[in-house]
Amino acid sequence: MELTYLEAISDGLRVALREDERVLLLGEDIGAFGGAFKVTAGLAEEFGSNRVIDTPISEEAIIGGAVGAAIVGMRPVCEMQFADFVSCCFDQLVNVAGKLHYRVGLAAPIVVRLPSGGGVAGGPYHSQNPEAWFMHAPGLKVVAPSNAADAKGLLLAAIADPNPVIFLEHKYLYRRIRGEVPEGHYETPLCARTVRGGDDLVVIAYGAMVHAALEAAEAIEEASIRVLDLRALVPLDERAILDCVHDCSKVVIVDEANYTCAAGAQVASLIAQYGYEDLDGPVVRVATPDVPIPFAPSLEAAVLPGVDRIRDACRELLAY
Amino acid sequence: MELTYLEAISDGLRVALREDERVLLLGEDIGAFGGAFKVTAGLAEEFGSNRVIDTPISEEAIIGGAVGAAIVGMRPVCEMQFADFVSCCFDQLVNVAGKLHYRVGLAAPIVVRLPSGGGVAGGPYHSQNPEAWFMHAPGLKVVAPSNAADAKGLLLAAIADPNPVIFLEHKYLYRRIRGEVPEGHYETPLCARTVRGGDDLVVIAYGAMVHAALEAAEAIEEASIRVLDLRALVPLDERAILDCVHDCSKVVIVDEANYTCAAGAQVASLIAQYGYEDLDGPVVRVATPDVPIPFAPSLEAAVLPGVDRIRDACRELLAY
Amino acid sequence: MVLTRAIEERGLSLYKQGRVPGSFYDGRGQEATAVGATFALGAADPVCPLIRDLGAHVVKGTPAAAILGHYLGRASGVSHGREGNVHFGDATRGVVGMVSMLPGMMPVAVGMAWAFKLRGERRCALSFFGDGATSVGDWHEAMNLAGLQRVPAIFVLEHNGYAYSTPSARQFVVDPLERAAVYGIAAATVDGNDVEAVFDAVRLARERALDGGGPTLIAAQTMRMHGHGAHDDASYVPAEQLELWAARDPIARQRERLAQLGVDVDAVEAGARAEVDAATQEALAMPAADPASALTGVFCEGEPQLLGSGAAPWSGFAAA
Amino acid sequence: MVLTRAIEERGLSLYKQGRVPGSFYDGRGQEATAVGATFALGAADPVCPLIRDLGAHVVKGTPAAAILGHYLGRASGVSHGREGNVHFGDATRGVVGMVSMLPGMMPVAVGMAWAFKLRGERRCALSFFGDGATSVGDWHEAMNLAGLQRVPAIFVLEHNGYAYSTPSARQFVVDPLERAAVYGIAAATVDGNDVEAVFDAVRLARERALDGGGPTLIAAQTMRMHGHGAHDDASYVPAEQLELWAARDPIARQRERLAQLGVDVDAVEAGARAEVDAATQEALAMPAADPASALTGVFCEGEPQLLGSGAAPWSGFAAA
Ligand SMILES: Cc1ncc(C[n+]2csc(CCOP(=O)(O)OP(=O)(O)O)c2C)c(N)n1
Ligand SMILES: Cc1ncc(C[n+]2csc(CCOP(=O)(O)OP(=O)(O)O)c2C)c(N)n1
Ligand SMILES: [Mg+2]
Ligand SMILES: [Mg+2]
Repeated sequence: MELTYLEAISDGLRVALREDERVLLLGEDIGAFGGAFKVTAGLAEEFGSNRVIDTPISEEAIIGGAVGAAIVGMRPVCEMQFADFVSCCFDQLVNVAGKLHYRVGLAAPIVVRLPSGGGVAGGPYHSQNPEAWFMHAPGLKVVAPSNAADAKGLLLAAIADPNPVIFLEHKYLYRRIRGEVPEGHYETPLCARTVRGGDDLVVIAYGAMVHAALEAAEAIEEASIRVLDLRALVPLDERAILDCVHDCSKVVIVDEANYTCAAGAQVASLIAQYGYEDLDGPVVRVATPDVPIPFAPSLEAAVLPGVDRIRDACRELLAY
Repeated sequence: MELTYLEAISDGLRVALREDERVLLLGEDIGAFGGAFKVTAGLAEEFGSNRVIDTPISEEAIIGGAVGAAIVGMRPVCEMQFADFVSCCFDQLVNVAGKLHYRVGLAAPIVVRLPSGGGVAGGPYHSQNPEAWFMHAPGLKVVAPSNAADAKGLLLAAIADPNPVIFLEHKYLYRRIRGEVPEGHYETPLCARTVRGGDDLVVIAYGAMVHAALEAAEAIEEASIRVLDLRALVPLDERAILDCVHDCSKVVIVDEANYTCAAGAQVASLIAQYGYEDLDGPVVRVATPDVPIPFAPSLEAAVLPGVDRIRDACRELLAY
Repeated sequence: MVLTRAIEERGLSLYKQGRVPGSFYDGRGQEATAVGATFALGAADPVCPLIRDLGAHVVKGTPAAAILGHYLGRASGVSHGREGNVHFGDATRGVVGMVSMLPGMMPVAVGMAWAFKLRGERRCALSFFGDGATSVGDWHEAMNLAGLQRVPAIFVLEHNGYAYSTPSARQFVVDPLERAAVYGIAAATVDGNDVEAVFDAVRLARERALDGGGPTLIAAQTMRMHGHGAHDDASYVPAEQLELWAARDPIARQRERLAQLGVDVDAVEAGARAEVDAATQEALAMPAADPASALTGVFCEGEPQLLGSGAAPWSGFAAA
Repeated sequence: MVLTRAIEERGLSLYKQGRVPGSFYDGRGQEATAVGATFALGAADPVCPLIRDLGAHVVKGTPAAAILGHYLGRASGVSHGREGNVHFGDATRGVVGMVSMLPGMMPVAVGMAWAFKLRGERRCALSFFGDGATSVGDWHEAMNLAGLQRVPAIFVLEHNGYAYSTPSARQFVVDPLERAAVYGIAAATVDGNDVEAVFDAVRLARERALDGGGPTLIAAQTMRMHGHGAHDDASYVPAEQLELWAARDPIARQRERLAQLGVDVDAVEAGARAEVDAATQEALAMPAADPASALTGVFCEGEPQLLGSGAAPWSGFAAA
């Protein structure tokens, strides 16, 4: 069936709720209202308010409560109304959920859905990409789908995973991206995927930036450009990354997140250490500079990595 | 005067309280008790409980309160009892303090002291190195002194800075490191410093790892090894880092923090992009693997980067 | 109130014309609370308005054109395009503004008031917050600290019975008004749609605060007459309830009062309309925010600008 | 209680001999609260002990040798060297343990109880917390959510009048006991040094919880007879106060009661001493934690192990 990215996530939640009674949705306004983005629309009606639960505005208690329910056998899926609010439950995520299995041997299978990213004139508090914070917190898995099929498949994989999983769903893609999505249950493995073939240069990206990377690649007829969609940030598919570097020897890494200590910094450091001999040119990064995401479209466009910046970075590197 | 790293910080606080009535200390048990590590011992007696204030256990309110006091003219210096608790006020730091100047044009000159780091059998909750989280949060400065003189000088610079500054003071160094510390007021610039000369290979480190790096360098007679102490992580002294790579062409980067998306990942990505042509060998990283810091000395020693791992990494790279 | 509503009506129509980027939120029906409360403040008393409190900005003196230009993301809007919709402050006028994370400015207001108390200044700080926001940990920490330190703060609870789509019944079981007592904080309830009643309640709270009587929580009973934002039709609110409150429209009520006092309210309204018309032209004529400005101002350089003073037409009376 | 104290005394002496790494915390004088409360639980009722609650672990059945081995950081200590001092749980016995961030397990306990309620199981969850921890936002969010959802949870407040060095008077102005009402939570106060009184209070609270009556907060009035940790001489506590409470030692009091009932308490104590002596030998004979194990178990692979059931010698009675 053809679904939007958003519909694919909703379908994934519905499938999980239908097939596994341990699955439980927690969040603000996710019940009858269907959530700020309507991702959970209709679910409360179908599964009842005991499985699709409106919570008070209490992010710490949502995550802590989910962890508690998880260690006694539930599979809670929590929604942050915007990814930005995840900083309000940072402690429960990094110190309780992330460390529980290592410390006590108790698995905390929770999923935390984060409507993230910019490009929607959301301003400093409705545009953030917090993934790197969680990549730097042992015990949390982090996934970031770029298309409808992966969104559903990675969500079902996240719910099935016995560990806490941070699920980044990109607001910009919600209704702009649609694609063929398999019916029923299937799980997308937490590994990278080559979304465009090529061997002169590889662009490594995830989430919304995959689409910018593809556009940039299309714009460059003179060379054959590969695009790697990471899909998962923890675990990071190091093998796939290094294989691309081996094949292409030129690499551009794209982050929508702020530049310093972003996912791309980790990917670049990995390549600089383990892919060094395959390199033919500097490891180029394109990212949002270290500024809050401004509201005005004229300003936001000036900070988010666009097709042009990626294309120019590729051209420059190809000429190296 | 010769002081320990801890005494140097106490002296810095005393100097600031004496010379600037806007300075205010906030924290748990920092008053009569002098703080969990006795850094503020004697200060409540000298300056009174209106300037050295015991707060309830309320990290969010401590930071939010400090921001409020700062925007109306105070210079609050907050103490987290352990750096680990900073995750409890993560939201106020990244969303309120860090973004205020960009959004509203209001400066929030606060300093947040974080007794951080491992090596003291503190276990998962008393050993963390959270700096990278804040490097990835625009608007916050981050400093991490490695010796007594810098500890005092960077603290006074942080208090004088009109921006929020995360001040990482390493618990392991508190009483183990001592050195000559100038009397009275002086400020150490937020830039890197070469602490050991050499031109075959440079080890880049900060905080406690600077000492491990120096020991490792000493152990290698056969080559001349430079050691660069970053001192500040935001702003990052990119010029100094690239100059070292230019001079030495081989580089080992050390993090005590967890490997993924650590400060060292940013430094490595910087070098891989802008120092590529100066490189003669892979950009090598030595860091704590992505695990919580275990309690038992036998386990902690197995995860923290020690002198041996750094020395071996250098030897291997020198042989490249 | 009239001006406030006129500005929001204009902002909403500009939004529906697609000229206001992002989303749009207003405080229709709650104007009396924001306006009445802010009128009772002195010029030097800072305020932290929330989503429904455009009136606070207006009373503090931010010009209509600066607000409309802000909605439009223009260069000379009050936030210079960095912020949008209700997310803005006006540093020069004592308006700290809000952060999206609720109720993130409560601790900040406590901090400002704390500084005033420590310095012996006869000033107070006022923070608005919604009923739903009382479920967040920050609210508790701020209330506890404020009661403990007896800071000169005024907390205005905008009790409209809903948090987005979630009714109070699913936010808490005991009214926040009753919670004030457990923090040792004085409490009063007031008709939030009666601008004079709100004014008087805040005036008394301010006197208490300035006389060292500590903080006061004022619960303003009101109703959000629009959805949470322009995208929300609020169909979850019973029609009867809205009719009931429509009859209690704060402006209509004040209109009668003033008419009896012989005030030519039509002239006032005509004046407001004219002002907004002119401001709209001015705002639409403003250039878009300059892309180059997106990268500046993350950090403060030089001496920080402290929070300024706003207009306080009635403050003499308030101080009386 | 006797066994609990014997284990802690032994732990402390091993610490003073320098054989226990890191720091050491005990619950001297508060044994009756942890032991009495946990005795009243059923085997399937999970517990979240805190710093002063070794007794809860002992009652749930974690062997003395596993605890002492844990203090020592040995391979077969209950945490296998990953955790130290009071930071540990026992997944197989329904003991979730604590996190350092106070009161981080409150929301987790609420989540467990919530799951029990949703699944219609006759179980409850118990979380201990200190008076100082009530100032933290997590406490508020957990209490609010628990009252709202009427979950079968029991919150035991260990009211010892101090948070580390800070007396209650500088933590809050209204006793947390009185705060229960504003969350719609039943409250009871009890002599925390009377093990039978604590037992009865928790037994009643458990019955209420299992009968759908919702959560209960039990304030156990007690006194921390040692410093916060072995490093703290607690000189900030008035000597008279300690003398007063020494006379109310929970073990001495229970001793008399039992003696009157004809129990040979000397034999019990001798038994405990013997058990601890044997356990000490066993623990000291355990090998240090294996360095190789430091890197495993960050993530759960395969089916997660759910929280197990502990010993509940009196649970039949508790259920009666
Ligand atoms: C910490 C946090 N979580 C979630 C949100 C998303 N959100 C924005 S407004 C809102 C409802 C607020 O209700 P209330 O506090 O009653 O204010 P009102 O809109 O009724 O004035 C929510 C949940 C937020 N802003 N902050
Ligand atoms: C969020 C947080 N901040 C600070 C600390 C440091 N700390 C450890 S114990 C303690 C005092 C706790 O007092 P209380 O809750 O009364 O427990 P008690 O030790 O009296 O049993 C503090 C501040 C912490 N553990 N967690
Ligand atoms: Mg409301
Ligand atoms: Mg206590």
